[in-house]
Amino acid sequence: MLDILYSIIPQTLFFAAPLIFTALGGVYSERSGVINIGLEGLMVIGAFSSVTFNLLYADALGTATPWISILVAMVAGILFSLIHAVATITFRADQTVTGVAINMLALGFGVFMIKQIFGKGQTDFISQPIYTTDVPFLVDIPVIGNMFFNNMYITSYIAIVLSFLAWYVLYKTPFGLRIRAVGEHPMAADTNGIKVYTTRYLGVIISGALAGIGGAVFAMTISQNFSISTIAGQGFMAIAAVIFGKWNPLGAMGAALFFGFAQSLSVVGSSIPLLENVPQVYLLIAPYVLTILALAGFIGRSVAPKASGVPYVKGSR
Amino acid sequence: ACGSGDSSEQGGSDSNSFKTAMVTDTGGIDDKSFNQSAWEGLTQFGADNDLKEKEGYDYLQSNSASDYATNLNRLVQSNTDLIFGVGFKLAEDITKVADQNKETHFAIIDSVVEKDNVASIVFEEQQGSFLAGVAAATKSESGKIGFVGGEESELIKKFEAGYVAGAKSVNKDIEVDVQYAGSFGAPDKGKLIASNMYNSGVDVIYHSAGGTGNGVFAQAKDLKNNDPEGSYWVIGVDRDQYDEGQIGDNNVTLTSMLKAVDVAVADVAQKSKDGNFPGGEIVSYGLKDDGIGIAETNEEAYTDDIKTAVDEWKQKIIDGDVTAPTTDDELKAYVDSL
Amino acid sequence: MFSSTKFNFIIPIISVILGLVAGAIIMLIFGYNPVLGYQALWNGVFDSPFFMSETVNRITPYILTGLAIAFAFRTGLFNIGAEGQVLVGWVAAVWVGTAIDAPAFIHLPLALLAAAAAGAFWAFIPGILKAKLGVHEVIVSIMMNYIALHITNYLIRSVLTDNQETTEPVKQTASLTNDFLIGLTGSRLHLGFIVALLMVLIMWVILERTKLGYELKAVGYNQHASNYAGMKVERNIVISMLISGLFAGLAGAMQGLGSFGNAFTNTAFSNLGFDGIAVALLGGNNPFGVVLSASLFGFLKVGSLNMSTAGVPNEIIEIVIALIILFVASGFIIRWALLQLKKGEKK
Amino acid sequence: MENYVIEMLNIRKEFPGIVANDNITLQVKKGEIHALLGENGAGKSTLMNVLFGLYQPEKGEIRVDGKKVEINDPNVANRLGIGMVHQHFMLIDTFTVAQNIVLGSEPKKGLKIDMKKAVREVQELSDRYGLQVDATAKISDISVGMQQRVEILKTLYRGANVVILDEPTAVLTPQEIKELIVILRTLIKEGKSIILITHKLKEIMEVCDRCTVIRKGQGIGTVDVSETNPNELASLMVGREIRFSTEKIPAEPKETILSIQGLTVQDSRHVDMVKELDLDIRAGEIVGIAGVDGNGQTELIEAITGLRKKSAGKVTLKNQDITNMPVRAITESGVGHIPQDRHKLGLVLDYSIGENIVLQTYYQKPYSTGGFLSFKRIFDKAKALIAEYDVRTPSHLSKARTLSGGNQQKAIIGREIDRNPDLLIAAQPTRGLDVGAIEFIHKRLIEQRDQGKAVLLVSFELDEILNVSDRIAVMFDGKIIATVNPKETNEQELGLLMAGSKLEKEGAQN
Ligand SMILES: Nc1ncnc2c1ncn2[C@@H]1O[C@H](COP(=O)(O)OP(=O)(O)OP(=O)(O)O)[C@@H](O)[C@H]1O
Ligand SMILES: Nc1ncnc2c1ncn2[C@@H]1O[C@H](COP(=O)(O)OP(=O)(O)OP(=O)(O)O)[C@@H](O)[C@H]1O
Ligand SMILES: [Mg+2]
Ligand SMILES: [Mg+2]
Repeated sequence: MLDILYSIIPQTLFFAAPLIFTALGGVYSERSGVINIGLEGLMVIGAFSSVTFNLLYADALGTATPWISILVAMVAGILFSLIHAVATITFRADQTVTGVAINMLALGFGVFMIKQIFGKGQTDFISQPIYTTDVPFLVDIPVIGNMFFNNMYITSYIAIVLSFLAWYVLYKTPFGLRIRAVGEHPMAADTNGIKVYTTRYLGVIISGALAGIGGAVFAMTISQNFSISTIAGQGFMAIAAVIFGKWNPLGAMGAALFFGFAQSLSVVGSSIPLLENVPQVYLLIAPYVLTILALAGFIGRSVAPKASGVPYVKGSR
Repeated sequence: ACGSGDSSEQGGSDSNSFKTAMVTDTGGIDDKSFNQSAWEGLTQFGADNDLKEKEGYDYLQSNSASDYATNLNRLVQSNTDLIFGVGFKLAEDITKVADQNKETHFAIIDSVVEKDNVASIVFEEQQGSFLAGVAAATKSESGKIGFVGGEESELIKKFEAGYVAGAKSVNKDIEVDVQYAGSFGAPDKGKLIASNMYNSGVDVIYHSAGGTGNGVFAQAKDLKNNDPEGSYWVIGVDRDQYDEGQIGDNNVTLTSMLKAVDVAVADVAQKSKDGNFPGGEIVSYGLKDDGIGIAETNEEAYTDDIKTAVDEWKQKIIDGDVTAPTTDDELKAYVDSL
Repeated sequence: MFSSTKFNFIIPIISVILGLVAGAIIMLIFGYNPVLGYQALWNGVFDSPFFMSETVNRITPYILTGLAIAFAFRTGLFNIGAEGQVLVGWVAAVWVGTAIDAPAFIHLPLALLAAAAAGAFWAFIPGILKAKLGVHEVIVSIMMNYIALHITNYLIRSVLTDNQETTEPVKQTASLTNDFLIGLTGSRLHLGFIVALLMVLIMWVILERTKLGYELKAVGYNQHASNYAGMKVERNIVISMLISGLFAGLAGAMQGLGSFGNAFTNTAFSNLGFDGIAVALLGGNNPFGVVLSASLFGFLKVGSLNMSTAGVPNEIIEIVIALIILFVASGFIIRWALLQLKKGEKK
Repeated sequence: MENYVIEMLNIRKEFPGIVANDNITLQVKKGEIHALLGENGAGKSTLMNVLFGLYQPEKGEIRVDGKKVEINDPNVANRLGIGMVHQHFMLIDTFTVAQNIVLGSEPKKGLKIDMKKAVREVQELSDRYGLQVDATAKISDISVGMQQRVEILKTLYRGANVVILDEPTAVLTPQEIKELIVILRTLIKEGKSIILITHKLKEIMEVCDRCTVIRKGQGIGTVDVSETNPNELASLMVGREIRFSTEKIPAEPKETILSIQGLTVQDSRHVDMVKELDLDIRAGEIVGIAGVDGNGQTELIEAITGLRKKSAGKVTLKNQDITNMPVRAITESGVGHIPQDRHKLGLVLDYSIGENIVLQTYYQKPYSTGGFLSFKRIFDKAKALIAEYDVRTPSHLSKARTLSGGNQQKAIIGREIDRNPDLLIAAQPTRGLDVGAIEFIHKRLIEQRDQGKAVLLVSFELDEILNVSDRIAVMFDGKIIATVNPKETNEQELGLLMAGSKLEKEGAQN
């Protein structure tokens, strides 16, 4: 039993990390009142830019490469998210439409650029991925050490720490209060002297940064290359995590961990003797069915920020 | 209408105007897999015959399943003499298009289409997989090896059955953990499965899972990075995946099951150009004709005892002493006979 | 001043032009010849009746997924699950198309009905969960997409075939293909487009002319007022999803009984459903708008296949499509710019 | 030269297709309460939004303390000491009082909001002006009156010198209005100036010093309140004579239409809001329910109309048991309902006004046959009602959202009355409307009574209750604690009853 936990927990964490980053971004964007269906595309950009950078500069930068690649992806995510921001906030474009366009644009752009840079439709493996490590000292704690500190990606810890940080910022700082205000009732925020547009821009930019990181983390730890199918649905799973987590950073983290756990369980499950003869298809759909059951059973109604999806036009009502 | 007009102009032209082309599946000609390999074959064929790209040999890329028929037809209409469909996914469309264009020659890779103007190119993957199993079982210290498949299908079953048979041939008691990811494009799932297998003591994993296999490599390399002395091996598929296994000075790719799509494509193209198009035939490539092979690139890992064992079984297969199984039933019969 | 209906036409047209211009600029930057590229794009469709028919075949499912999503949007729901509904509709149609013997006038409608029912059922689950428990339909639909992918693959491999990737072709009695059309165009042009256009009319009639449409839209706009007016809010949410799923299921039937005539396992999503979101929104969630935007989509997708003959990577078209959508969505700014221009003229 | 804090000179503000403010001038003296009066849609809110920096005027000049200023942002207004309490509250439901108030100028401790300090400051400010606000309460949990004080606190927290209140009393109960007036006086004492928008002439007479009247976007002039009377104000504003107390012949109640016995209803938090209530309404009478907001009036109406489940009791309409009928069946059995919240319940704002006219009947003949709608018949009906009820709208195809509240209300009333119900329930039917519109609506209600209908009127306006009702039931804590004859009572007595004190003369029903 413990053995199963020893393998499930680290797996859950590495699987969930990219989703956590991205979902946190989604929380910030939607909390500021901008729906971001484009998370998938922003992850694509993150994966594309980090892999490209890693391949081009690994020789020069050595083991620092993956970390700098993640930063590059963050910047790329920000730049790309600005398209979403300008269109939805300044040009009052429909947020869902723009998000869908971002997804198509990112994939087209990423693959196009890979062909320009490397002359082929998918890249080689990066030579400087992120590796797991044991956490010194903590790994020696009995039981717990093996579960939580053995062979772990630092990015998983960062994701979790960041979730708490994101929660703190959203609920304890002036900036967070303003983000939430703008997403609930932009006109009220406006009359309080808050710059609604700026705040929303920041919300979207944060989502770009974090989704970029999410895509990069996926690429640096899991796929280790980039192709048209590297990011295939993770962004949508992140959106699901945002809603599942009721637009709360910690909730989103919990939801992402739940997805990771369910996936890992379905893999472990197939080697548990009891489940050996269960048709494969049941295990494949198990994570998704579990999610629906969890939603129906315990989570129920989740209410989006009131003004999310609605462009703010100064002076209208 | 344009197409047919052209054809009457060019009709009856000399054999030098031979034109061949391929339609990729959704992978594209740089998928590091059989599309790429097929394109390399065509390019080789072009070089051998002094043909120019676009004029003598060409390809069309498909982005989705809906594109196959469109692309096949476009090539028909531009008077291509021999059209390759790369991958079993094109089988249905080739069947239909070949039916409507009896004058044009087609070749389908990895599937069988029974039409007089279609050559079916298949590979004896079970043979190569058998040898992969032999190598894995010889390499394994734990007595546990793994197989990761993309989606369960007849084709992938050939890999699995051959692999298990090969492994059991060497070590009758070896445990083979077989898992399917349900997708050829889910590296995260591949990594989960690999992580789980290595955790449970598996030390060699053979993958036949496309992009999902990337996750298997990622996991093996990660473990290797933390434990350079440990045994975490991957056996690649289709082409030599040595590069994918490189990590610092180590390499986790034990070997790869090679499928020489390029050889087959060049061969069929040449035959066709020379007027020996194997229409209506199933052209099978196996160990015998180097259509299937096993990589020996990782000299450090691929030790002599493995090489000896593999060569021994290879000979048995070529000689027909052993027949590698292709299905669960054949596998069962084979294992029982051991 | 432009009237607002004029804007509804002008903005998409300007957007398409802007998108193509942007695509040309990108081609120039990367050293491709945009004239040749777009020529190839055009020829890719209009070279021969064959490819024009191919394009129609391609447009057909886009219309239906576009309708599916537009219908949901119009009734206040976001059906991001069209993708899964297409898959189950596809397999259901092929199942009926292969497993049953019946005369065509029964077989074909039955197969279509099966697809519609399967799609509707797949949408029913997020619908009922939303109606009864308030669970957000987007998240359930996303999950249902994955479940559909795995289950249809399983059905094809283990139920419809004996471990094969592809099913038998559907029987001629259930096929949408038609010898006359094939003879006419030499292509696989099938009767699906008639089904799709019929659905366009049906959607328009439901939404604009029926009691049901009045209720569904009212519930989408304001559940409290609908309740006040004695409408059954929960039931209407479910009905909206059912109708939306029905359209998406039929899109699957177009593939299964028409373009492909069979079903096969899928490694990844077909993207018909996701593209349907763009089609719906580009078409202003209006059934007739959906026909136009689906046509644009089909045209660009088929034409782009030919662009590699001009040496241009066809990802460029993905970029162009995305940009067009962005421009249409940002219609406000185009409208504003046009008004400025008008004002300038007057002065 | 006079000492003005605020001067808005020759302001012009256009919206697409309409001039909302046309050359309006408003001058506010230091320390005065200045009323701004005008019909619905006259342009009052627009003018104030210009002053608060939400709209930019096309023409005109604004001076604060004699200095010309440019206010292009609420921030600028705040800095100039101008605060505004909007007609529709600008509060975030999910935030606490203190969070709402400090939002935008939060006290900080390190990176964190110093919530303790915020709460303390808000509490102090509240105490100083006697506002009695709980700084830690969540907005969604406090009453409308309390929310309004939060809005006032918000302006004070930002150091406002001039406070604009846009129709603050429309949403308040009489008690709350009294308290508000006390607060306004305190503010003046503290040296603030106030601009007050209201449709209630009585309030203007009571608290204001001067009054500026605008009509259809144009300034009509400014008068000293001490030198005018309600009648003059009303005719200035509307441009014609207005009659205040509605004339009506005595009621002739006939058979019982609605009978409620032992009704108990819970709210969404499962608290009993209506407790074993009994009430009968007869044909040809208007029963007014007086009571302070939150004493179960909303739940009572929702229960009668089927919008809310009843936990006990029986409701009969014309001797037919409608207790457990669904909404539609109740509607069809003869109940008309003018809901309290016209935006939430009464209208589908994104439907055209024409479509809204058939919200209750769209499924019936002749509008619907075999499931298909006849828009010709629907729009014919709509056009007829629009004309009959004087709904001012560019066309029956205009979205309901674009109509002013008064016109929205007229459309709803037309719709409900036109169905010819035996029982007409009118909840707060004149909230936020100008005197002209109020007069119109009162007439219609009485007309219904005269035609032999039973009318149930719920209102927080004692004036309205006293004027329109034939019988007044006072509701307190979920029960009818007294039934009085409007001719034999007065605001004083009603006020006491509404506060829960029992009537001296027993015999009033419980
Ligand atoms: N955002 C807007 N867009 C377009 N027109 C507007 C807008 N706001 C107000 N108007 C127009 O300006 C006119 C004045 O509106 P305003 O809200 O100032 O009236 P008001 O006097 O406050 O009415 P009420 O007593 O109902 O509050 C209205 O007739 C309306 O048509
Ligand atoms: N989005 C809009 N577009 C055009 N006109 C508008 C819009 N919103 C409001 N108006 C106009 O503003 C005027 C006043 O609106 P407002 O909402 O203040 O009405 P009201 O009578 O105060 O109603 P209530 O207080 O019940 O909401 C109306 O005449 C309406 O025509
Ligand atoms: Mg107003
Ligand atoms: Mg008003």
